[in-house]
Amino acid sequence: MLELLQGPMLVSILAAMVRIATPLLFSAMGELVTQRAGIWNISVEGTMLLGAVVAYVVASTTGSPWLALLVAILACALISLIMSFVTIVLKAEQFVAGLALNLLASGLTLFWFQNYVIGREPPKFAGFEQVDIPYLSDIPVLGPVLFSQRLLTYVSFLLPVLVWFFLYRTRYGLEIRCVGENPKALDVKGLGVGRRQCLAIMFGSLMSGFGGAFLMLGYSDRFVPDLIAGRGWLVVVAIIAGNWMPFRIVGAIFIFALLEAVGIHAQVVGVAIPHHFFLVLPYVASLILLAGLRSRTHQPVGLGVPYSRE
Amino acid sequence: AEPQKLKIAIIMESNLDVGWSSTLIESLNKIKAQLAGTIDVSWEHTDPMWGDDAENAMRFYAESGEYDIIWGHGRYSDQVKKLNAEFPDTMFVVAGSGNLPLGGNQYWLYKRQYESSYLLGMLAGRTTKTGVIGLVGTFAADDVNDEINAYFDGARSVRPEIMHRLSFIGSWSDNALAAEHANVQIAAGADVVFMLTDNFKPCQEHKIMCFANITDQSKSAPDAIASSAIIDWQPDLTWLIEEWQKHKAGVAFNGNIEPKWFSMAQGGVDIAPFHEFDTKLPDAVKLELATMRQKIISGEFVVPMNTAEPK
Amino acid sequence: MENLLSVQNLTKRFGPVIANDGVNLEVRKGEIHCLFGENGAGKSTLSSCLYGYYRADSGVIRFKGEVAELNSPADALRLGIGMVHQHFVLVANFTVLENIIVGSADAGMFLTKSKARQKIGELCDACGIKIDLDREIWQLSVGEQQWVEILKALYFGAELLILDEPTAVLTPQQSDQLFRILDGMRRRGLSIILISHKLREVMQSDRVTILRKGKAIATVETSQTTAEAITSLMVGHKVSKHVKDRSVQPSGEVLAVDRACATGDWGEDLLKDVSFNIGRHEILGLAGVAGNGQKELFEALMGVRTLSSGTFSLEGEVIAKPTAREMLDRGVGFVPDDRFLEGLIPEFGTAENLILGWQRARDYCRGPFLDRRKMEDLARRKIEEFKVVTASPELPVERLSGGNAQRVILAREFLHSRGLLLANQPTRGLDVAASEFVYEKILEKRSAGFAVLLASEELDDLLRLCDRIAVIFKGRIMGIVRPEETTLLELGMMMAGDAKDLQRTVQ
Amino acid sequence: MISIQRRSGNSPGWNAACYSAALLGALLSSALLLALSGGDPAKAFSALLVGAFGSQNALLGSLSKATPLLLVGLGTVIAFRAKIWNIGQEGQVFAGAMMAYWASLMVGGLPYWMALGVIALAGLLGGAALGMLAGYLKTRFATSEVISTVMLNYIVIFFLAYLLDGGPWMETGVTVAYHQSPPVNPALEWPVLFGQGAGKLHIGFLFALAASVFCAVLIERTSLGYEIRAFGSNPTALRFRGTNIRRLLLVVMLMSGALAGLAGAGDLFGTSHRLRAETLLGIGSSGIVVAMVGGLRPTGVMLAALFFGALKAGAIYMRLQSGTPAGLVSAMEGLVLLFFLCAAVATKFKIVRNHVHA
Ligand SMILES: Nc1ncnc2c1ncn2[C@@H]1O[C@H](COP(=O)(O)OP(=O)(O)OP(=O)(O)O)[C@@H](O)[C@H]1O
Ligand SMILES: Nc1ncnc2c1ncn2[C@@H]1O[C@H](COP(=O)(O)OP(=O)(O)OP(=O)(O)O)[C@@H](O)[C@H]1O
Ligand SMILES: [Mg+2]
Ligand SMILES: [Mg+2]
Repeated sequence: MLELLQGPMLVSILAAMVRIATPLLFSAMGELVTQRAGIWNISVEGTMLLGAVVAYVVASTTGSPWLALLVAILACALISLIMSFVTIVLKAEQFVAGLALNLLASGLTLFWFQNYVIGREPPKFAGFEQVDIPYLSDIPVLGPVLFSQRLLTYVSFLLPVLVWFFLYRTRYGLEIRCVGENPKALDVKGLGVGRRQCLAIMFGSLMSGFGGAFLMLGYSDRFVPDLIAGRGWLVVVAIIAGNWMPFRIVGAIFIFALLEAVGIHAQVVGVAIPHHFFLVLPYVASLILLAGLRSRTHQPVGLGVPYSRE
Repeated sequence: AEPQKLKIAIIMESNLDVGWSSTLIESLNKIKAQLAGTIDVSWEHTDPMWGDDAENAMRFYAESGEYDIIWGHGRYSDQVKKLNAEFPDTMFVVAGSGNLPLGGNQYWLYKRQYESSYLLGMLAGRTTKTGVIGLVGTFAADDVNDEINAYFDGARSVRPEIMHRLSFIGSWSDNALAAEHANVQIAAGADVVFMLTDNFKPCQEHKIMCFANITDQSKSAPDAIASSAIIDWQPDLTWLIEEWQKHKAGVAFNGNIEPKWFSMAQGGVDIAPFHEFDTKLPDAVKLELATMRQKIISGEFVVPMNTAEPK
Repeated sequence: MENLLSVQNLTKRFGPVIANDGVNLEVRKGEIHCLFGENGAGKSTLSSCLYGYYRADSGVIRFKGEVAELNSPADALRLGIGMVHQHFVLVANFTVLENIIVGSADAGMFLTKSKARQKIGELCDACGIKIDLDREIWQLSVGEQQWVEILKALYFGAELLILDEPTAVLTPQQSDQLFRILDGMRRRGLSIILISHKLREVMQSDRVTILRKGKAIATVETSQTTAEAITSLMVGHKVSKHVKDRSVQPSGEVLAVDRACATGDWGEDLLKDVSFNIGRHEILGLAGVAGNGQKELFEALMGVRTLSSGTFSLEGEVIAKPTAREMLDRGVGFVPDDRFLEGLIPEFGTAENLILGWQRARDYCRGPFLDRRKMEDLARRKIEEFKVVTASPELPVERLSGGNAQRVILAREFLHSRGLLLANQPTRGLDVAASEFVYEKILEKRSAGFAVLLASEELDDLLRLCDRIAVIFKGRIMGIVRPEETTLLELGMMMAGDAKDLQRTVQ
Repeated sequence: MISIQRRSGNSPGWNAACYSAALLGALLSSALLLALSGGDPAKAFSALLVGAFGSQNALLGSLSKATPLLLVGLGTVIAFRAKIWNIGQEGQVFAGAMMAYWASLMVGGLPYWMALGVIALAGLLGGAALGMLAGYLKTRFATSEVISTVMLNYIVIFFLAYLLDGGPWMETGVTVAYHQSPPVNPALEWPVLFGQGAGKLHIGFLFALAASVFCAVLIERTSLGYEIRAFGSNPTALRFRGTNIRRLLLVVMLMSGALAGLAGAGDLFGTSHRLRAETLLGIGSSGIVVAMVGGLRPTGVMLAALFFGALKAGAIYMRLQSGTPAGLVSAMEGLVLLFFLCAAVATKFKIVRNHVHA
């Protein structure tokens, strides 16, 4: 156990935390905007998977991870139109629509995988590599944690600030929040509720896809059908645990990531605690946290309630 | 004379992208070519099925009466147990750890890779600079533990003071998690990592040497994978076909009660070629490994088998 | 005077219902024009059409002489038509400022609030509104929220302001202030369409258009008519005002409250040493500006809020640990002020709502099962007796108009209560005729020997109906007076907490 | 002019039309998918039908697959009708199976029928306890049940992983097994009603039927059902009208969890006979789908459970006969759900031809 507290391990734990958190951050920030616009879109898991699949296909055919990322997020933006149609036009139950999309995504992925991937020579593809920022990455302790990551990791750290700025400091963010709290307040001013919700869903979906594509391109050397392995659900949990506030969500994600990183390290250095204990820790911790910190909820009042005029 | 017909129905445990399953098909293809003219081997396989779905599939194949062998490529003895008495002329095969010995018309295959993994351990021991070697596993199980223990034993046989890092990701296919474990082992000093689960990206990134498991994966990361512990089902198939022919000739099925596996000498396991690493590895080490491989095959050296859960 | 707005032949249907049927309406520049009519007459629908929120099926709307194409509120706002909706349309956890500027282009890309702040400040000064722009809506009183709604409309440069029942939730004082504001706006040349059920307010307008069953049946100059005349135009007959039967007089003691105190989440006093009693055959009025503890008092008496100290007793028996269940079992009837939130299950029909709270009572059950037949019988009887307008006993009550929903609650409470009736704002939002119906029913209970606690912001009605009136201010009873011994002015002063030398309590 | 209007009541004929259209839409789009990938939809779907209904055995197989779905679906109905978003069915299924397994280790000396009762009861209790834990967190700490139930899912599943992977319930024998318990005591397996092998229907099916009747009566006909529905529409009014809503919430979570737990116990003692995560995984989430497709009404849930049970049972045959990949089946589930969602909206409207007004 003591070994974990020594310098190099500590640095490694932090670096692992950053790595684990990055894809989650992308998806969470997207989903946050969607939920702040009142749409309870739980299809993050499926959308991440879709992003990963598309990224894999494009990266292995074109060889360009950047193009792959672009196409993946565009595909996810496109697929979000289904969610928009079902929830905004038909005003159907959002929770179920999300569930259906998840099923569809995992089914289609498996279907595609079994039809087109298995039994063929696995394609080579280029992903995102770790970049050591000159000089900075040599700083002791902080260097490897902060400056020896993938380029997009820096974007993921900027993202919560941008999303916060968008939501709280721009006119459009104010409107999005207004839609989530009381869509009628915007409607009576003659501004379209559906259009904003549609855009918010699209942004959320696009960012979820970003997270999935990044997981694929940044961390994996091949595609497997359950690549996402529950991370999409973790994102939804983090949003609730972060009480719908950007920086608290970042906090929640970091706590999850830290606990996972500690768990891995503890196993590697051979701490004599069943590793299940570390696996379960994030969930127990956030449950206790939620029960303990009973602050005023910031859940958007209109979350999950379809809006119609009459 | 007309070649004898042998039809096999295979219930798969995983998709064919997983080495455990794809190697079986490869070996079948080789056997088919080898026996062409005498026995006409053909097979059909499902996509992954477990539990009562698998039982239903087995029953479906058995009831059709077309198949001589029903092969559950994993933990399927529970299912076989419900069928084997009903279909006494069908040969049932199960593979790997976690099965029950039923005997009779159930044959139980095992894959023990401790011999090849001992060799990889020696290679690791000879090449590590830090004196720390790692291994990322999926789950602890009987037929994994032997491999892990042999790997570390092999390393210690050439460098006794070696330290090891070991962790299980608790999943079959969480790729990203596997990478994270590898990263951590590398951070904890390991500079040679045996990946029982696939993802060689961390090894490539940190420019360290890796080993792959089950199939020769060099192609997916030629700059990182020095060699792989590989398996081959040809001896298993040959044995089973012999048993099947005996049954045809009127001898009762006599399935094994004890786990049965084919050693390196019998061609059941081996290590893959070094590919790009052929030029990078010191000749002395390569020679040492080749010599040891010969000794294992000839029986001059017996790799100790230890299935206790490694720590 | 020129017409700012003229509506010709406007028709709007909702399925089979014709909400507006060939309505003609003219609004002059600089006038307060009242729309008056029964619940469900089509006033809200008409204003929603004028605001572009609904699209009229047919008819022509002219604004400043031009034909106005009103396809969405955006069109209306651009033309200069603003609206304050019957139910507030505010974001509870936005600040006042944010609520006003959201959706306006001059909020600036990056929310430059200073310009907006200045503009709103000017509007406030012009109208005499005092409000802290940085407070969040949920922290404001109902009255203040109404000012926000008005500011929202004015901020967008409205020349015609439509107010749908703005005073339904305002106190008389706040309503007076509203009229001062409206008057100021009128003088600046703005026109106002005002919907109200309160005759006192209607009479302050310049002209009144009366709607009945979707049709505009008359427009009259207010100065040339009387409240009675308008009312009978509205319902088609005269509405008689009920007064209490003086032949029965209060006696005994049904409810006695003894120094009840309650505190809020932050330890503030919600109720402080509240004491009073009510006898048989007695209606005790509870007067007070909204938010001075009435709601909390009713909740405590209903057993859904715990008192921090003090007690109350029923029929001489102190209720040690009151729960809603116990109060119901003791025969207490309760008409809450927020009918859809606290009194009804919106998705249930009339039949099921009539037994809410009694769903386990032997009258409607056989063992653990509900007795559907009995419930239906009951519903049929009560729908007839209380003249509830509903398509069927199963139609969800959320589809009923406010007046009809209230009748369902009254039917239930009158049926199950024995001896004590607690009624908080039972006529809020109801038209004159519907209100009189409610009062008639309450007076019947008084005659039958009930004790009634009746809170209302309609002081005239309290003076007319009650045996005594208690005035509550900041959770304290300022005094209890007899209607015949007091004046509106005196009540108003006590409600403002300004009653040191007036304070008295009659038994 | 033709316009679309909200309808006030509901018409059974129109509902049937909407849902049939949805089913057709889902099947057609799956067929399209299959055809696009070079498969033969006609062959696949006829195999699906034969596998689901083609013989007595097939039919029994479908019913057997429907059993846990029905139980979980009914539990979901109870919670969702109260708008309590219990999405912890997955964990509750696990908890039921685990509790039942534990009970089976304890009931050695009891006569068979009594032991069976104890095991079934333990299953109910396991699910109920987990459900009530989430309920307690909500009443005591105001923790959203959506999050607590999801968290508890993970916690229970990891706990089982611990028990089976090096923990006390790990199978020890000839080999160290992968994450499974030893087989349950064969003397304690649940009795089979009909058939054998693929078409084996165990007594859990009767439990599920009984539960369906129970739920239908409970929700529509009893005072408690009234309170459950009222809670879903307006808990505040219910509280003001004298119902102890905390207790009600606990009761709802108890019943909802108990049914899921029974599904877990049934799957363990009726079908798989070994405690193992992967056989239990997915029952909970499929049960939620069944409840939603069934329109949160017990009769609807019975139909939906039968449909999804048949899909699962027939799918095996379809995969074997036509080589259709497994992925198509979960894609089909998603499509059915999506189309049914749209159909549920369509049932609330009607198409009217109205005369034009001048
Ligand atoms: N959204 C709607 N859907 C269907 N019918 C409606 C709808 N809104 C109003 N109606 C119908 O139109 C009629 C007029 O309703 P409206 O709300 O305009 O009445 P109102 O005069 O504002 O009543 P109140 O005085 O209670 O506010 C009602 O009787 C009702 O039948
Ligand atoms: N979705 C709907 N379908 C049918 N009729 C409706 C619908 N919504 C509202 N209505 C009708 O609209 C009328 C007015 O509704 P509204 O809610 O404005 O009532 P109200 O009398 O104004 O209530 P309140 O007094 O609470 O303001 C009611 O008569 C009701 O029947
Ligand atoms: Mg109205
Ligand atoms: Mg109204």
